[in-house]
Amino acid sequence: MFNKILIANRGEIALRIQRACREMGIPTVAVHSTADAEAMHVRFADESVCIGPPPARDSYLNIPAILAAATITGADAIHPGYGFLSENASFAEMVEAHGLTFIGPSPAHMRMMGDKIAAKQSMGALGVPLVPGSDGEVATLDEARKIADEVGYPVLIKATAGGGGRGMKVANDPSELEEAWHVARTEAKSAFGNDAVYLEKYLDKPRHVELQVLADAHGNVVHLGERDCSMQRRHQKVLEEAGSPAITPEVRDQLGATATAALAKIGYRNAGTLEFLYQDGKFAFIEMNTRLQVEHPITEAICGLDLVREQIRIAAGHALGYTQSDIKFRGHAIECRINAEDPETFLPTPGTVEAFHAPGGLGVRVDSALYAGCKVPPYYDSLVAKLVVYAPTRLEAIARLRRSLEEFAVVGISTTVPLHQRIVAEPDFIAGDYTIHWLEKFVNRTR
Amino acid sequence: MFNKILIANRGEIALRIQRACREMGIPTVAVHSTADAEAMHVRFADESVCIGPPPARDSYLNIPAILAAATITGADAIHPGYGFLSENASFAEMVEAHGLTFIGPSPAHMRMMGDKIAAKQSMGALGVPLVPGSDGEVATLDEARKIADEVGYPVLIKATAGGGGRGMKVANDPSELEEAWHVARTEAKSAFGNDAVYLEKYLDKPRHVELQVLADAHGNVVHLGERDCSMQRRHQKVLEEAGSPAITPEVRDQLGATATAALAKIGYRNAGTLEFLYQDGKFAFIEMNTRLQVEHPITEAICGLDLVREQIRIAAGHALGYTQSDIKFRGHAIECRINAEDPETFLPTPGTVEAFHAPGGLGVRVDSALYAGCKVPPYYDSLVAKLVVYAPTRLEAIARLRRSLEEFAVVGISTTVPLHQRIVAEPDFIAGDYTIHWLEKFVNRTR
Amino acid sequence: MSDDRFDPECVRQLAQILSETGLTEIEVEGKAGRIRVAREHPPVAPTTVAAQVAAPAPAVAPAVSAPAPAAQPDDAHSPGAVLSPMVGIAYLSPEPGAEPFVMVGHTVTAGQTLMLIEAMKTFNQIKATKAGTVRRILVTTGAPVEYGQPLMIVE
Amino acid sequence: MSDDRFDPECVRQLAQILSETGLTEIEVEGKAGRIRVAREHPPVAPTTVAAQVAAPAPAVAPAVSAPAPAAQPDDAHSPGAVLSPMVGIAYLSPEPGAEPFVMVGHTVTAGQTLMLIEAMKTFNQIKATKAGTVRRILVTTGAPVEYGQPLMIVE
Repeated sequence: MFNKILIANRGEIALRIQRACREMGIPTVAVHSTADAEAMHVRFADESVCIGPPPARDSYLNIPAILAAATITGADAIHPGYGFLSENASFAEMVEAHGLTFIGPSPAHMRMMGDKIAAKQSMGALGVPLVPGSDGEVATLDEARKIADEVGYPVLIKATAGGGGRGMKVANDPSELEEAWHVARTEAKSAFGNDAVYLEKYLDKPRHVELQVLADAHGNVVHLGERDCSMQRRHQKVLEEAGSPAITPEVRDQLGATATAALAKIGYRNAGTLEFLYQDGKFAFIEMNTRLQVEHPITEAICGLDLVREQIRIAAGHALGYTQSDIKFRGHAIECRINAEDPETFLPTPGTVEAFHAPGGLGVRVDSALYAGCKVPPYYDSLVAKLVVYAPTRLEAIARLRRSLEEFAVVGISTTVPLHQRIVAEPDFIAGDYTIHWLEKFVNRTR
Repeated sequence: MFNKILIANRGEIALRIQRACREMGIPTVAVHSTADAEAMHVRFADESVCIGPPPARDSYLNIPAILAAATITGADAIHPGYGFLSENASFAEMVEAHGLTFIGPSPAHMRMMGDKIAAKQSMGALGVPLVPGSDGEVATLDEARKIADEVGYPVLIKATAGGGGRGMKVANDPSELEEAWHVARTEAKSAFGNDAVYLEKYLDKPRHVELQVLADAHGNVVHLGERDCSMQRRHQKVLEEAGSPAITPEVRDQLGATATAALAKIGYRNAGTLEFLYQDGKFAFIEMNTRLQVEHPITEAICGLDLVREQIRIAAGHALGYTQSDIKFRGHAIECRINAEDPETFLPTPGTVEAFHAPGGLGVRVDSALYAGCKVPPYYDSLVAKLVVYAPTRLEAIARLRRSLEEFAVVGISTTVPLHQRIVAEPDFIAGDYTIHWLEKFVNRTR
Repeated sequence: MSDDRFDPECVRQLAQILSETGLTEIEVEGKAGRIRVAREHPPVAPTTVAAQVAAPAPAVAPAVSAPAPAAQPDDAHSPGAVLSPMVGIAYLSPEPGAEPFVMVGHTVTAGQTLMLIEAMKTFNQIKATKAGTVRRILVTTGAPVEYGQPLMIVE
Repeated sequence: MSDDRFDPECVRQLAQILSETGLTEIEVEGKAGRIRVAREHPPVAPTTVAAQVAAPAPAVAPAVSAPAPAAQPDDAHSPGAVLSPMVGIAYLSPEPGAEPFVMVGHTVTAGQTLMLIEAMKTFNQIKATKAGTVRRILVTTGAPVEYGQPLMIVE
């Protein structure tokens, strides 16, 4: 096992990793910018090193400073958390080049999954479901018609060189295909100088469902069930559930079997998450995150594992010690991301926290680096707390969430607690009936 | 279900019950003394009624005031919590006479178990194991010898009229019996004017092991496993574990079967706890508590039930809805009672809490009515917080407990957090090797 | 006796106000004499801290409400306040439709019944502890009252 | 432009210092002119509250420690402090056994090398930004240093 772990992160996730290390008896090194000198993750660490000025590029993204901090403190492993350098394959390589262990996947796998198109091709080739459509460019309208009939309407004509929504047209039925075809090609030509297009099924009301996996260095791979992260605003997850209100155990088992087989085949190691769109009973792989995720606590709640401890054990070369059949899912968990943002305008609200009181009692977990008197600096992510509730059933979890949100007190800065209070009161949410578009519409409607 | 529940208690347990009610959608009425006008349980309640001045006899024990408060607020049920009126059968009768529901057992059962000698006789007759010994008075030394040989040495000769340790002598082997017999009788005669004595096996190194039961009004009884409360000082529990480090699943099942059969036979209803001494593989019933207990959260952690919710459901006439075979025990839970006491002298430390920060993260539950700025009044019990940790194994739970105690911050008053930190570092505790005498010796040794 | 000497409670209250307001000096003159309290620097007071950190609770518990009708927060501290000695239901008249025991402006003598409070089906007489004039009546017939709640101001 | 007008940042900084130090008046005169800030009463300041409510953390995290050798907390704010621009290992001499670059009492010129800091196997020269006298040397050869840590006082 490691002698000392440097945690290359800040905020609640640095604290989360410290807690796991402390419970495992491993000393930790905190790194921090000058803005975070008084931060909780610094106060709780066994040792701390200031690595630079407030801007992240000069501190939390400053690879030389982080490696030097590991050297001067004698750390032998680095946990990157999420965000910052956690998906930076070059960083992982440099960590290993310095004779330290990177607590995460191999740089090769990070690189593979970092290229979103290559990731899709690799996973598709391994039997992971993708959005149905053409294999590459569609040359003629006739070919487009044929494929559209196969995958079913609505379909999307997309510029192969495209991005940002341009060169992209929906055809809701066969009568709209010809016009969509021409418009997409014309837009593609003018926007990208290339009129090549491809075709895929258009998912108009998908859920975001992701699968947590763990793999050790000995070829064992398990999945820990899915999380439903459809409650999003501007592609930022706001509230997550495990399991998904839309997934049955059979569907979970099937997806899990496909995904774990694929990852075993490529020799993936450590924690990872496969993200899918899910609509009409079908999954379509979007991307894989090769790191711990913000919402990992809801998975911990339903499967009883400590994911950070598992990451550290795997990185130290230990075998998982359990198989898929040992993983049992019990109850339901929901996480609210509490951000230092105005709950109406979503503008960040950095400042000094005058008072902080977290909810308590049965089935409530709070991960937060806030404390009364602390400062929320303006330089970093606005996530300041995660409220996670667990209960035997989804409806009990919602009731628990509602009362916990009422107990949550942050004085001095605005947070998104009121937004969550509004969400949990909505009949659509209570019914579990929401897609990735729901929250955006709700926010616009109720603003 | 009830329309409104009055909670006849204060502090963390009032908050605990409020949380359950809130999650069930039932409004609550808080009652409070003038000393608790700013207390958390008052601030969180839907309604509150001041019922008297600070002394408990004039407020939290003031039956007319509590009943009047229920009347003026329209509450239809009263939850007594623990302590105060929770084991007062007359109070329960008056509650029922007012047409309200008492959330607890029938007054008859409260009365039966309130008489400790009658309780032992009743439970013994129903097959619950008692301390082996004579059935009532032992008339002659010869008879005493015969019974002592049967139950095995050491034995205790006790005055039937006795109490407070007087008229009580231990005989470690047959050679000591005659003297113990004479001394006990002489002491009994002089202390109580009655030299009648009885004999029972002396338990010199027992553990305190108690069994949680739930029974509905339809004849269904289940047990929720045991708690080990051997970590005591002056008969006050300090730290509790579920399950007991000394109990195997087979032993638990056997005790549970005996106890649930006995309670079914007498028609017991609602939550209850049978307390036993446990030594050399044998249980001896001490008493039954006919109420919710302070340490109920560790049982909730290992069996996944919300005990207060169950109490309310049972009181409302609902059937349990599960049988013994549905109850599964998973993992290990430990509770630390955090008191407003000096951790060395155990003198109470009422005062103003300047800052309060509860530990968080995976597997940590805090039940506390403290908040920054609150006052701990000098009139009531010194328990101010319960720290409960849960983990898959006992050793992981201890590691989690240790790191959670490090995170626990109460500024302004002394608490027993440092005492718990010393206990959890002790090899005997880590090995699970302690009896009801351990803590007293530890405190004296390390003071 | 209390007239001959300074009132320590008054001095403590003034000191408290000094701390709360950040003033450096307060001087009060009245029938009982003159009191002046001063402090060189306004204290970096625990009271201030307490007030600030106590802030979460109001935010947390918006639903707090006593079942009683609105009385001014100051009424309980008014020297003429008659406080309820119990929890119950207030009655201003001896029976429905009858004249009230007292009305605003009435002069009352010590021991005179001011109202009834019903608790546990018993009617308890609330009596004036000293003579005076009824300045305000703070509850209505049928209103629930809690312990310590101001019922009337008699001065 | 900034020379012709008052500098709002300066004023803010002075106000902050006033709050922190509890002074009632500060007057500063320099090339850019004169600034005087005053406050009648020392503030019952948010900074004070923060300091008090931040109290749990020291209680919670007794193990906090930088890997650096003891420097006075004030050194970083000393006007002559040379602060480390990076994390690394300090070297006071160009090579083992050699004379140190500077010693206490030496006069240095702007641009003169004061010490080396090794980071990522590269030796980085730390140079004086202005002329002066070496008053104190706060690190030793081989000592780990963090970003912003005071290395020397040159005045």
